[in-house]
Amino acid sequence: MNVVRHRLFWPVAMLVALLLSNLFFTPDFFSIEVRDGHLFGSLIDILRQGAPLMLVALGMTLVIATSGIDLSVGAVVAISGAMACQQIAGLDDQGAVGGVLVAVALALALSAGLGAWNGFLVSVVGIQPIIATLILMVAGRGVAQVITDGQIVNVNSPPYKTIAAGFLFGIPVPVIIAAGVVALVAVVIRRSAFGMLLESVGGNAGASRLAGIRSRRLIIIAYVVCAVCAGVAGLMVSSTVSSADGNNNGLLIELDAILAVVIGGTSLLGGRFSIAGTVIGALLIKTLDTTVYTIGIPPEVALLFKAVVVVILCLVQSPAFRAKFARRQPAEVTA
Amino acid sequence: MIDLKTRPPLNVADRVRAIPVRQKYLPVTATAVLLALMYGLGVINYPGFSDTQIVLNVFVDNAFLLVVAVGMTFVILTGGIDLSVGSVVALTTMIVALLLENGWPAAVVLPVALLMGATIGFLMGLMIHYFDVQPFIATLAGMFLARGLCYVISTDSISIDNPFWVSVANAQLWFGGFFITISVLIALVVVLVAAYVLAYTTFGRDVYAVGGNPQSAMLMGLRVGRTRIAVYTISGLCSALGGVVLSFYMLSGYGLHASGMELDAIAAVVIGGTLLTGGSGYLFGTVLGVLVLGLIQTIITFQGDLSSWWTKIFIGMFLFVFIVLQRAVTRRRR
Amino acid sequence: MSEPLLVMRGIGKRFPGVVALDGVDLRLYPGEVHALMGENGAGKSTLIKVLTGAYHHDQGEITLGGESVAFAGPHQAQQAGISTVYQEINLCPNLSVAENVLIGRAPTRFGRIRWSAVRRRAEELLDRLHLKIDVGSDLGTHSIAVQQMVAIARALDVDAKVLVLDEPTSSLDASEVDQLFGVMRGLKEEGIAILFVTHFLDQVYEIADRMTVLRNGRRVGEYRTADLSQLDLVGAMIGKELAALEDIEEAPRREVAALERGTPVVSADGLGRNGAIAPFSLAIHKGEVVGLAGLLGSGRTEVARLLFGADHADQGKIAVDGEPVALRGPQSAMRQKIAYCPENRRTDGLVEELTVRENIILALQADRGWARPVPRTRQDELVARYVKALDIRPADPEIPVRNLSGGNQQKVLLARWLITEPKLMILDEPTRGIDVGAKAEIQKLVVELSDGGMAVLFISAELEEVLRLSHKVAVLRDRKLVAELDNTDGLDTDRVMAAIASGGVA
Amino acid sequence: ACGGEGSRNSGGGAAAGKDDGKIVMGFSQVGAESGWRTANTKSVQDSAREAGIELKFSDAQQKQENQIKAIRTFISQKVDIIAFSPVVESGWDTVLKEAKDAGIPVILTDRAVDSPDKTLYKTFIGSDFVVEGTKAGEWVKKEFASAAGPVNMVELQGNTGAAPAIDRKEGFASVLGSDPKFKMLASQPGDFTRVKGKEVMEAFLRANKDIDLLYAHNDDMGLGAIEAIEAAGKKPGVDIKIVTVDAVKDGMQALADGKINFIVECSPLLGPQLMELAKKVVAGETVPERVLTEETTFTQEQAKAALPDRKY
Ligand SMILES: Nc1ncnc2c1ncn2[C@@H]1O[C@H](COP(=O)(O)OP(=O)(O)OP(=O)(O)O)[C@@H](O)[C@H]1O
Ligand SMILES: Nc1ncnc2c1ncn2[C@@H]1O[C@H](COP(=O)(O)OP(=O)(O)OP(=O)(O)O)[C@@H](O)[C@H]1O
Ligand SMILES: O[C@@H]1[C@H](O)[C@H](O)CO[C@H]1O
Ligand SMILES: [Mg+2]
Ligand SMILES: [Mg+2]
Repeated sequence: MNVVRHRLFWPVAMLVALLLSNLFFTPDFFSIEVRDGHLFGSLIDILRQGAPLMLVALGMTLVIATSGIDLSVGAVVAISGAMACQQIAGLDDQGAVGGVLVAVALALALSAGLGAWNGFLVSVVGIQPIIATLILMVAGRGVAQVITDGQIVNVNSPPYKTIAAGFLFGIPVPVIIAAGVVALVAVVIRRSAFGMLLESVGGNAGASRLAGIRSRRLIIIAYVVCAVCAGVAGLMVSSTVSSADGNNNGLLIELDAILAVVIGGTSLLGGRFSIAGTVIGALLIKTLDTTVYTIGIPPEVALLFKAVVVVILCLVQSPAFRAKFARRQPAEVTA
Repeated sequence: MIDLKTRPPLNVADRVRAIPVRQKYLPVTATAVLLALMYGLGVINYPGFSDTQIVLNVFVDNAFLLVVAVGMTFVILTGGIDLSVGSVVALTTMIVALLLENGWPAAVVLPVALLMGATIGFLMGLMIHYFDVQPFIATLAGMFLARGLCYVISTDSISIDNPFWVSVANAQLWFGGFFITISVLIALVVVLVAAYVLAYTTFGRDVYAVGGNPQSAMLMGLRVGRTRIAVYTISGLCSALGGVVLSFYMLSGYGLHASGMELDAIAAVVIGGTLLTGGSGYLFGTVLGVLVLGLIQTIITFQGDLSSWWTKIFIGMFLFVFIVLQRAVTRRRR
Repeated sequence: MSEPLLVMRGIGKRFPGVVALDGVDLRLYPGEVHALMGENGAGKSTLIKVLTGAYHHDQGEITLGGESVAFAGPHQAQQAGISTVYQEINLCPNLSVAENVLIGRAPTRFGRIRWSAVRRRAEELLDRLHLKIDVGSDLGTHSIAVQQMVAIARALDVDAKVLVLDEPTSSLDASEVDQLFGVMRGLKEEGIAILFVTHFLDQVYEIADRMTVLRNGRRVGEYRTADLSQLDLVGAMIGKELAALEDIEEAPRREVAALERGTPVVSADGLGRNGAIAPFSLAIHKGEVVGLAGLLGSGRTEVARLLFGADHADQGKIAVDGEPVALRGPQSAMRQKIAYCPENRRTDGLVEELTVRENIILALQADRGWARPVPRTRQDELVARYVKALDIRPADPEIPVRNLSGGNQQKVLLARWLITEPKLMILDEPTRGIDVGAKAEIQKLVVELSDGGMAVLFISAELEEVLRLSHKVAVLRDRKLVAELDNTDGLDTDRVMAAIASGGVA
Repeated sequence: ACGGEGSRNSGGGAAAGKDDGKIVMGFSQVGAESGWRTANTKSVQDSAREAGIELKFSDAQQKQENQIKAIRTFISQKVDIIAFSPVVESGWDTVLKEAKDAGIPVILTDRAVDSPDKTLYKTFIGSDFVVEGTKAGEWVKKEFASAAGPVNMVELQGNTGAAPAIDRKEGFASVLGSDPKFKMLASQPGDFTRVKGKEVMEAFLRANKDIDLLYAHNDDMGLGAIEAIEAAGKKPGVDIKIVTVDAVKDGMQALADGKINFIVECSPLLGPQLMELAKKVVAGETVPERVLTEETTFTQEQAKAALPDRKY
């Protein structure tokens, strides 16, 4: 009873249902094998492929908590990958860890700068977030292509490759990175007062100002964190195929990220947010994609399938819907 | 006791209050002025830009966007958002093309297409109102659904050769050496009707009230649910009509038509001075917003030597400069 | 008496974790003013929302004119002739005053709204309340008091059988209350039943015929006003005999002489803001309570906001402890140990979805910055202390503040600023919407705080209260500070009124 | 007649350098969605410069409506000739009629339009995507001729709805679809990108233990899939044979390295041919209605030979 009432019950239930439906088509879907000391298996694939989305959605959660939104994350994914790959491609020794680290640092610094730009437009200039970040969404892919001169930049760098394809303690590196960043952000946010102040600003900006909260700074930080998360995701995406494609990397990831955040129970109106929810939301979306491929849903109906799942999920999560259709015994209340 | 009636006039206060009234129109005015500046920029820089037909072409080429943006204005005024519009436009072109291809008469196809759009909008409205699904998500689902239906119909594009459609598409209304198309007329009529509805009807005012504060509107006894469902229905209808207009423009149905148009429509509405939080804005602003987007495109084509990526950066820069200037003009002191 | 017009029987309403109403009965007769009384959180507003269909009740039955009704929402209630002014002003700030009065029933011709008629009708209605404002201006540009009047005007327009007023007078001054009562008496004569909620006992005895008293979501009883003394009423509301009421009534006037006026804690010199308030000078000393008096819209809130840096002053200087300071915003005011409890708690004060604890801790935390969280144990300790001291109910710090009743929300706001231990506390209408008991507590608190050395700027629409608490009263009129009166023996409400009226000392 | 420099400021006419003898071409490109497209753009720009043609280039950001807008703007600018790459076959009649009425000739590149009125454009230069699919299919048929079968195949399609995706699928299926020996186990869109190609291939590999052949609608997806195959511990080009379309440099490299088995060329280098045709059309000469791009196919050996002079 109490489990069912939990905020995340329905997303989790949906996730489990999707995974189980895979099992039906691919009997060894749940099997995880160890090869050369590395974990392999469909579940591991989902985690690994879901890592970039999880990161982007994580950053998006913070921005949404401020009652903002960031449409530019896809462009930042592209820019960050372009920057890193272009940098590495110019190295004499692409295998040098030092050079790769510099490239990674540059890419992330650039991402942070872009996040600061978004935050500046939103909190200082006062532009509505959707439009403020639309600017970078449009221009950003251009920027990525300027960096790579419109080409797909290939790199041949084992250290860079590790970001997406490496293993540590048998676990894929991207999974470790994503888990690490999620844990770091979650701890910093809940251990410090950042989360609460963010929720306050998102919940009631005017009142927050009168309570002395420096909301500008907080909002800028949120956008910077969001962009850096997208930047890390950009490294992963470009590292998977050892090349940066300014035009296609991270395409439409903003929609999936927002969807993940909302599925996880964070309201787009701002205020209260749930990082755990976002993680589940991201996994759910990635599982949905995988399911389409593995159970062989024809591409023509794949979108329809996605729409149906989203609608069902929204409806079962809606208390109003459950009250109307899944009438259960009246809630017990204690005074 | 003090009699309030005998209070002397509030001189300072009067002045304070005099400003807000005009302030309501400030965003729209700012957009208009900046648009004029932008046009001037084009005329000075590019030969041939001053040709009146250039301005008319902006209307000709953006009639469908204008129609869609009108629907979006209703939704945004209530504080909502509709991401499904682009897909519904595409689905409409697809259905129109399919039905015409199967020999249905134009007089039947038209209402069927419009009804389809309105129905999708209506269903999303139901989800949003009755089941408290956030508009962004409900309409995102609508977006997937409509785009998905396109591909179910066909992944290929279907061309339209119905004589009525072709003649409407090719008709040019000439006056004094310049022309517009029937689509432009349709768009203008839609704009006028919608502006009237927003300003002069009970429903229109309910839209603003719901956008101002839905909770209050409910307690004031307004039919919030009906209003919200209606705006999404209207948006669906406008999208379908926009789709019909686009099918005149393209003479084809295709699942990839109008991709990303939702962002153009939202941008047009917001550039026109309407607040995404709802409750404030004018339809005239939306018209200006569409013109701004159209003019940016025209200027870039006139420039003619931008690479693909610089094109993107330029569009972004134009948007940026425009929005920041608009912001600077309308910014209120506090 | 005739048949009751409206009967609510056995009404039950639960919220998660709270039973807000438990088998409540209410009867309303045509042509009576019926007061609904109870402490903060007793369930008054909830009962009203159940009546109008804004909430769906779990149990009970409602009959109107003998017929059983169940409204799906306020719209249906309105159609059935129940017109309501809710406690928190529920209007649309983005629309004009005229529209707010008439939206939903604006006169039309062929579906076209007749705007001139709308304006005319709105002016007429506001005129009944003697409010003269530009009905074309946006509602949001007006003060709470004006908005309250607009909400009332809106309710008056309906061809109603039942008029429900949930604390309509909380932000009105004496003369406006009089206007309202005049109108209410007129309606009563026309046979309309009026349900009236207020925390001002005097007003109840002035206007109400009968009353229903609620306590903890249960009905204590139904009484004729004439049959129940004020003391018994308070007893019924609170559930025990309470001397608090007498305490306030007889609280001694503040001794001006007792105060040493050295360097002021905060002093304003020629401080002003164009279009908001004319330049004024005001000094507030350690341990001093300065009251601000004035009609609504006279600029009291503006004074408060300038002193807190919430608005930017475009002229004049502020000094704290004699040192000139620049208040660039609330943060810098907080650095100077100035606190501000705004009058509009819903929009300017609380973050509704945060918990009681988080709301209380908010200012303290903001001051420390996000990187230095207040340790949880310290939070719990502080919060527990103030929940107890201010008797915040329910006493669960982990529920969203949204779920608290209006009065308890106000206390949360007070607690937020008290824990920052300010040198100057600015209280803008802190007692609005607070029940007698709590009001007495807050007044006592103000006295204690100032005795402990805190300077207080106290704003209230109730002159009596201002006079009772203040060492000095500053009088505002038309956005100008027109007089500063020491609270000596000679000062009474009449003299303050006279100062307000004439713009100087009488 | 007079120098090209002065014409801009000479005022008067709306024409952008109309009478200075220099041909002005308006070119409407679809976008920059792939390396192929970028090479195509570059080829057009470079050859225009070499041919002394003034190019008005407009990028449509993947939207047909933007292409139409651009063409309409070219018409009002009174350019001498318009060229464009329509991604979609249908929907061009109205604007082409406007061009015709304005007396501006049009050349289609890369993809045809389905208009029944052939007078709306002068010529069409480009590849035939269906033929590309057919070529790929025929190679597969030959390659597995001696295999006992069944041959298990998977396919990475381009973006759902995109013309090259539809046609390449169709051409491939027209060769192999009727042969029961060849079994298409799975076919999903990889959106013409490496990342998506890899991701989808990973799913294919999990769901299907035994894959003999991968057909990717372009090199990029094939390159992504190679990564997936290698990560799964298999040898691309050996354990799983791969055939792709495009022959961009990276693809050719993989082909030469033995990771891809066969590539059907789809050349983006239309520029020189286009400029030549443009000059002829403006001069009033007659040109053939259909000009095919010079294209070939590559085996691994041919790739090794061709690789050194591959420019894109
Ligand atoms: N939306 C809600 N969710 C949960 N609890 C609520 C909600 N609204 C009110 N309550 C609770 O119901 C009880 C009654 O509240 P109500 O607002 O009716 O009190 P009230 O008598 O109007 O008090 P006040 O005089 O302070 O306005 C309180 O305990 C309050 O905390
Ligand atoms: N009776 C009135 N007639 C016209 N305008 C009024 C009246 N009362 C208030 N206003 C308007 O209300 C606005 C707000 O005033 P302000 O915030 O200074 O009020 P205040 O003195 O704090 O009063 P309170 O807090 O009691 O509402 C001003 O713009 C003023 O024009
Ligand atoms: O990769 C390319 C491009 O995507 C282009 O659209 C045409 O065909 C494909 O081969
Ligand atoms: Mg109440
Ligand atoms: Mg005030």
